[in-house]
Amino acid sequence: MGIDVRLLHQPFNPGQFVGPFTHAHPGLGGVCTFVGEVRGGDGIEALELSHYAPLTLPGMEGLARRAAARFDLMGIMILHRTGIMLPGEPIVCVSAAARHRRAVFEAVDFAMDHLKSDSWFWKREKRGGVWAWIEPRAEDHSDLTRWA
Amino acid sequence: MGIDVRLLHQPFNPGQFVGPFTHAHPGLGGVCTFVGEVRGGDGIEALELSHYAPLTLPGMEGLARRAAARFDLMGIMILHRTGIMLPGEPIVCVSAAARHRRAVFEAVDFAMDHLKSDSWFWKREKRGGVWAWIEPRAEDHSDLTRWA
Amino acid sequence: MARLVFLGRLADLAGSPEREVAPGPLADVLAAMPRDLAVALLDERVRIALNGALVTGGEAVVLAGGDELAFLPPVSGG
Amino acid sequence: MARLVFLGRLADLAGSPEREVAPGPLADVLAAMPRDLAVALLDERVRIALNGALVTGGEAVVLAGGDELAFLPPVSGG
Repeated sequence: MGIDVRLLHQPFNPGQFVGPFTHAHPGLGGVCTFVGEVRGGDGIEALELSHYAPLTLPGMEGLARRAAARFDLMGIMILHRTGIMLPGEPIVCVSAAARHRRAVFEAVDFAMDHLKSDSWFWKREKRGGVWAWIEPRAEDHSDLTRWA
Repeated sequence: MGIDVRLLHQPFNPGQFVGPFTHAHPGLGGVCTFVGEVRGGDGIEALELSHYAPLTLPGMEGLARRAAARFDLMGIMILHRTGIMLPGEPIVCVSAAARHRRAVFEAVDFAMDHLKSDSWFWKREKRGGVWAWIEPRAEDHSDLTRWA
Repeated sequence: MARLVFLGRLADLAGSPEREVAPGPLADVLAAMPRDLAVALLDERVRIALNGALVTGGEAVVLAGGDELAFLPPVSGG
Repeated sequence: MARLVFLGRLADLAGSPEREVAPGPLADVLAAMPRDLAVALLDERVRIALNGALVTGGEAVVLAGGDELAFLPPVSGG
């Protein structure tokens, strides 16, 4: 089982990580990858994600291990940006590899639901030159009940 | 709405298609990509997919349009190999882009279930130097009832 | 001439993926073939496409010059 | 000295993401702060981590030299 979890502090190209991740798991049947980007529109000029290193990375590693065990994966990769990002930049990239395809869809969906609602990140958005903190969304919490 | 559907007759690198597909949809929130590869193990030496051009490509295009409409996508890409493939080579790559992540997971899952069971491909496997045709699997058909 | 196209295992059975035949009723074309191939082509699970369009009751097709008739066994999927 | 770390909106309220303080009971440290900041830090939704481990009943913490105490408001997620 390969677990690869990273916090990235600079813009990244998901393909540069997904290719090697895929090749690291010979014998796989399928790989599912989700890439989330900073959405444009709504006047958003920038997004900033802060983290607390002693908790954020161990939290992501624990999530990766839970997903790997629950969905019988060959490997899982979770990459997450921190810092200031512009619309169109990738924020998050999750890839799962397994012999069968149902497992990889579910594992990535599971990891994204937990990353979005249950990980140690604080987010603020800049609109019209003004930064504002983002509150947790009720929708994120209801997403988690899908996996209870 | 961008629909990009191709039959590929040579080995391909999914990343070379997914990058441009992603960049073609500014404003997206997320991209989900599934890549299926020829599974190794079980003594498989090669896999051959035949198609019937007048039906296979139009069938894939119809599937892409149905998925795009059903899941409110910004874009969908379906790439499918034909010909002889070796273990580890990509067979299929499906990417969907949308403003929200739930839609992209469901669209790619939907497209894969239909490609696996309801598309105009005939498949045979080579083991110990002998080719054998693959019959439709009951599991593929039960997958389709998820979307009925 | 018209052309028959055999997909999947039917190509093995026919010995090649396609075959040129004289135009005329499909029944006559099949009658001139080995019996095991004709039986396989008329299997109820084999679908038939005439010039790229699926047809039902394919046995009644009359092939014209330049027609392409494809025999499609159950797909094994992508 | 000990260090306090303020995450999210608490960093704005505190005027900086971290602050050096003299060791001692957290209650004393908070008592020396502006009242609105102290109230925000003790909000029941704010979690507290001492040297990277979440603690409950953080108000009773006594800071030793070199300790890092982080105040974690509700996360907004990834």
